[in-house]
Amino acid sequence: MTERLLTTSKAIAEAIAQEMERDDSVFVMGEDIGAYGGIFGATEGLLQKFGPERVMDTPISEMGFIGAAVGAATEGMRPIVELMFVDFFGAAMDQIYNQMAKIPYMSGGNTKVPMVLMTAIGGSYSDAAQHSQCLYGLFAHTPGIKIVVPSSPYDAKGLMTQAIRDDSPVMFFFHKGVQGLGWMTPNPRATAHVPEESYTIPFGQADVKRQGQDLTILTVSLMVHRSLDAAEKLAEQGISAEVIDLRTLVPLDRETIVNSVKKTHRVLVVDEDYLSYGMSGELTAIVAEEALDYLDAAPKRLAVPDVPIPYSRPMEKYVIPTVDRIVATAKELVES
Amino acid sequence: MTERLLTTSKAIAEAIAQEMERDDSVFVMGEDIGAYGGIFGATEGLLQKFGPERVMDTPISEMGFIGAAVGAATEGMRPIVELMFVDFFGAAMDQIYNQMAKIPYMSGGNTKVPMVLMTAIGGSYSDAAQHSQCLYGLFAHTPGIKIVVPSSPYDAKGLMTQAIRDDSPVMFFFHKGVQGLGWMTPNPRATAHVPEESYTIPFGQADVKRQGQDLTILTVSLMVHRSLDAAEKLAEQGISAEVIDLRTLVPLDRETIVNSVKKTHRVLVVDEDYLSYGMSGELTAIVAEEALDYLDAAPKRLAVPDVPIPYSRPMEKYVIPTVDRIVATAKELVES
Amino acid sequence: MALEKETLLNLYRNIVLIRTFEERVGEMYYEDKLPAFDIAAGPIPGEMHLYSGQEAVAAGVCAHLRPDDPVTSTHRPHGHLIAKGVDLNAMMAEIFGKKTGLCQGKGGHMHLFDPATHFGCGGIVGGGIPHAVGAALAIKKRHEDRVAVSFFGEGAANIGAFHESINLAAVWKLPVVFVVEDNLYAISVPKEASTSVRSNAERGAAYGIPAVQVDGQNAVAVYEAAKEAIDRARRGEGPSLIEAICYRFRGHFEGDAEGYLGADEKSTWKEKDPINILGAQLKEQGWLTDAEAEAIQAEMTRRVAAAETFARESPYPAPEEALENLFA
Amino acid sequence: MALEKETLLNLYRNIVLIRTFEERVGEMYYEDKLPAFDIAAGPIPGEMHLYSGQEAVAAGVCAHLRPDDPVTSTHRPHGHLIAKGVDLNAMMAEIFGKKTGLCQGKGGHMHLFDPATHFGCGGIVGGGIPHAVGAALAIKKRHEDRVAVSFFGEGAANIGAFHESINLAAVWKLPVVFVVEDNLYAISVPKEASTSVRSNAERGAAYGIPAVQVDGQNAVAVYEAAKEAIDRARRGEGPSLIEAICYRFRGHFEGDAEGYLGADEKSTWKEKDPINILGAQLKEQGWLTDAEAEAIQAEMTRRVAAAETFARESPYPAPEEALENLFA
Ligand SMILES: Cc1ncc(C[n+]2csc(CCOP(=O)(O)OP(=O)(O)O)c2C)c(N)n1
Ligand SMILES: Cc1ncc(C[n+]2csc(CCOP(=O)(O)OP(=O)(O)O)c2C)c(N)n1
Ligand SMILES: [Mg+2]
Ligand SMILES: [Mg+2]
Repeated sequence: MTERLLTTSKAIAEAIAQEMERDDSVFVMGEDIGAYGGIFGATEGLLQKFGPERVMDTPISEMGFIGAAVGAATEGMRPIVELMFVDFFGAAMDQIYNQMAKIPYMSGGNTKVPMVLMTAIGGSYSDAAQHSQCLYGLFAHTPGIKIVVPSSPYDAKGLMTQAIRDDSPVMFFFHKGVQGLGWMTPNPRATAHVPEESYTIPFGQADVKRQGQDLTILTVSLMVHRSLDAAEKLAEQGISAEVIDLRTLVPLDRETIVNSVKKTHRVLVVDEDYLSYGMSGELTAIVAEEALDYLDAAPKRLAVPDVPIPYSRPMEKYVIPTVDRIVATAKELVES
Repeated sequence: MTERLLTTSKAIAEAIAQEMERDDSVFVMGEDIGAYGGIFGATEGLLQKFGPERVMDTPISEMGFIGAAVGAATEGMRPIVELMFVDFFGAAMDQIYNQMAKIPYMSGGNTKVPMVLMTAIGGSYSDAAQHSQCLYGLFAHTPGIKIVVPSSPYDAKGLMTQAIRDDSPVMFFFHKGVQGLGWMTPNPRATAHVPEESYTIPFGQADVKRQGQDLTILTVSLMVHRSLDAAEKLAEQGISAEVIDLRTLVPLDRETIVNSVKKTHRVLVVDEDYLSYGMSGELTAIVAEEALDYLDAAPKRLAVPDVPIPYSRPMEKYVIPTVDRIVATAKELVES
Repeated sequence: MALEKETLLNLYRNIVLIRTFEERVGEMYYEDKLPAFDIAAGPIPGEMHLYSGQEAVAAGVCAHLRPDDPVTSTHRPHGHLIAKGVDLNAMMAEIFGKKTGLCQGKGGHMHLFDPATHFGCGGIVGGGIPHAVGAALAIKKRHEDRVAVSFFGEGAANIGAFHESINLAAVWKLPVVFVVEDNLYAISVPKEASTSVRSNAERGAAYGIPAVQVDGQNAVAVYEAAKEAIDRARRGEGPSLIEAICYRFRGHFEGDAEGYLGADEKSTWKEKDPINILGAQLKEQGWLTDAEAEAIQAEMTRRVAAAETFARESPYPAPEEALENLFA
Repeated sequence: MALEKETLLNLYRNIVLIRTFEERVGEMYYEDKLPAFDIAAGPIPGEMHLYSGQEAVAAGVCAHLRPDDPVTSTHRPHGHLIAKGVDLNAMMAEIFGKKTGLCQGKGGHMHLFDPATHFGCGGIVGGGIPHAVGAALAIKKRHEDRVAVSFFGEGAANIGAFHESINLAAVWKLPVVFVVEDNLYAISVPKEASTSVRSNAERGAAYGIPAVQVDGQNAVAVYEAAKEAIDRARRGEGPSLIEAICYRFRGHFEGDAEGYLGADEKSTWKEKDPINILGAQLKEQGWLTDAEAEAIQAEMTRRVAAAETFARESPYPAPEEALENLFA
């Protein structure tokens, strides 16, 4: 019997479908998530299965429909809302960070907001400054939101199921280059075995994707793939890299991070988000705080160098970490 | 002859007035910035001096009027816009981070956006979760915005003048507890000598507020005051703290930071913003990257522990760094 | 429409209760804050936006609501929450930042959440409007006959969330009523400087929904308009908008010097006190004597005093509780 | 209004130019992307939203504009920018991501900025509307007679920025014209599912401004409505809104399978091709022969080909240029 293979987008859609079957209060809304199936396929087939009452196309009103999801959630529904590209968050940010994230706390716990806000991230296909961002670091800075950033079909399904069942607001960031879409640059890791039955993956558990001795690479999402490819190349050059997929930024699996660095004594953070004041800073700081004495070299970060994503291919390649640059930075780190 | 004393709010208003006199293209808009003079006094007296054409009260339409400022700036005006509380940014974020911040870059430099977005930050007066945030770390994560966070009347005037003359978008964060308002808890450092004549303070130059040998405290805004008070107390206990006011987060004066840590061998970041994925992480990471071998102890951070700001006084005091907690953390650091 | 005695008396009692609550909070707010006003001091620190003057709106609308009808409100929420039937003790304790408060002291005056009355509010202008739409969506999905109501000011009617929310509600034909309380100002900015139409009721046309203007100082007028809108929503016929023209008697927030007001403006408006207007209507019908009015006032004073005692005697949360309730 | 020959011919030339440009971009877009479509491949990578079908709107409005009249546009900006009189070479080079492009390759198809024609656009729906208001504010402050125009889709008319922007423009009586291009869809979502009124022109009432609906496939109709609105704004009489009913011939973006369309919908609309409609009007007047029409087409094909050659032959920016232009 061969294993069932699924793309990440189909894995997400399957998780949603299974939860919708399980729980009447789950519904989905967003732009073009019905007949279109979601621009990045995360809701494909749901309209056909569940009809327009539970799979609702919305007007272009991000503040309105994300806010409506908050209101529906406080009334006991469990909305899943798609923000088509994370880059559009600015049109809805008050509802995300002042309402969705804060109501549970402000209410002293008397009002729950069980909702999932899912959104597409990432670049490397020339969609330029307003359609290529990652921004999970920005949301991770906002207290009250669980931050999920899967890198594989298997994780995407398990983490989505977990997210829908969670009673707190969750943001779920899927990477366009990991969805396994027919019209994106092919990515062999974007299709993989996914069990048909429902399962969950707990938040706050990083996944050591590859064991290594010489340095630890901390990363998420598409950069997990590029880091694994880099680790392959590094291995050919006799360098053994441990690659850790954090999977969730909030909660964060500090233990796995710190233990790995204590073992390898060197750390490189690879991040497709902007360099400064974001994920790479936080992870580096945690290592400095908790494993300072174990470090044999100054930590390094590879991230977008604090510019918007430029359109033109050579410039975009220059700012988004590539396999080659991960390799080069890792070598510098090991040699320092 | 006695020196002229000014509160921070009056120093800001004076900087704006002087630039409005100097340059016809400068104007101010925002909610209640006219007859009311700005809720935090940053525009006091301007309506009387310049009239309603140049000092414009706006409807409650943050997306609209901040976006209008962007449009006016691209047409050669130099708007100063007040976002009453930084907490309200969610109602305007698309214009701030996708438009104001990115148009200069996306246009390849052919379109300038010379504007200042000024806004009030900070808590410690029981204004709770939606009116007490700092969030400069969140904006510092967005490429394309200069981030100014003054702590004194003198700096406020010089940095505001610099901001208005800058051809790039600048966000100017003034702290309610530093404005010197009659209705806020009195703060002796909020009133100080400010020269009458116009002057500028370049961005990217931190200010060593107090020299010390045993540890470096990196901070901004009201936390500069609390850190100085803490340093006073630490001195009584024989601990010599160097207190550095970063003044601008973008550009950041890495040299002053790194040199200080190389001298003191210990670093504490004090931040009124949320702990994780923000300013404190970035500064700690920079120190780890650039001064690892000089560190005699793991860096420490004191910041809001990743919860929204609670209303009730004992809880609010528990989450926003106080003088006592700065002292205690500094002692732990020095003893470690 | 001829209203029954009980209906009118209940409106009156509600209005007096709100006024009494607000005026007492207004007094206590200044405890330990004067002579040199310090916003951070006293038993009730922080900003304080009181509802005195506008009570007829909350009372007239909420008279038609059941506890399970969701209501969203604003930075000026006390009146709506009281009219919705909150436990006064828990509400006052929250305003005092006490452990026994509605939100265990985490929310405070602008962030009052009460599951018992399906009530929420917040300090961001326009922030609550989409929540009412979402609550109405939940109601529709479950085929219930509940109705959601969103209260907000005329200032909020110029923010994007207003437009997006009403359009959503209209497209989806949701059971929600939007109540614009037009008290002429958004802080210091008068309506003419913020609003491109004379009446926000004219904006109903932009969404194809019924929209009416009413005298917000007159509880009966509000009651009647609200009845129509809420009944309509309950019948599943979709959203509508009510614009109530009203006035705030105490300034935008406590400490507001109100330099922006016209000369006799406030005193003129004080002549249109909703208590007096409804009181006169009741007396005209012979349904209220001076003695009865005094008794109602005395009862409400007692209730507010009891809430005050409860709040004052309640303990503060422990500092470390700040770390709780971040996640469910 | 009887239009002059030159006016009509200019409209026609403009429309043909836009169509020719768009169709050629549409062809080149697929170079090296097929057979297995890869959005990241080819000389023109990324998303591509073309304007074919809607040309009469851009041409009819921009016919009244001077180079110094600011225009803001959307994710579908080519038509507006061409109608505004851009240097075609620099525009095409930008779409190719070349150093000689309008934005040195940093912007690309959705982010075209051209100071020479005071043009800006962007990929965020509704993002450009406030910019036009701000440009108009700058114009008013300087007492100039320029006019700002904002183009956007009917989908964008449901986002908050629409409401806030028009209200601001109306309150401040600014010289700005809002042009809603109603092409029936926002990606796959039909207007009935997104919009609570039948016509966005009905929304003018919410701001007290003139608002009209026109046939957006008919350049003359657009031209006339735009004349009135733009003249009005130039005279300092304030903003207005034009709703142009139109249709996009190529789907939302290249690669759109258009599964959401009705059966004969597109072919029916293709009968209302703005080129044919205006061509017929011209021919009726005896102002255009078939040979002349062919000559115009040939000229535009040549111009687009020249722009293509320029773009193809231009160098890419150096990778490190990515670090430039962050700050002025
Ligand atoms: C998004 C946002 N902008 C600005 C404010 C500051 N603010 C608080 S209340 C208020 C005025 C609100 O006016 P209105 O909606 O008419 O309500 P009212 O105060 O008159 O009851 C303003 C500007 C805010 N809280 N949120
Ligand atoms: C704020 C925001 N939400 C969603 C999108 C995704 N998106 C891009 S174009 C589009 C449809 C726009 O429809 P319309 O305004 O009618 O313009 P058209 O494409 O029909 O020209 C959508 C939903 C976006 N770019 N920005
Ligand atoms: Mg008001
Ligand atoms: Mg459209």
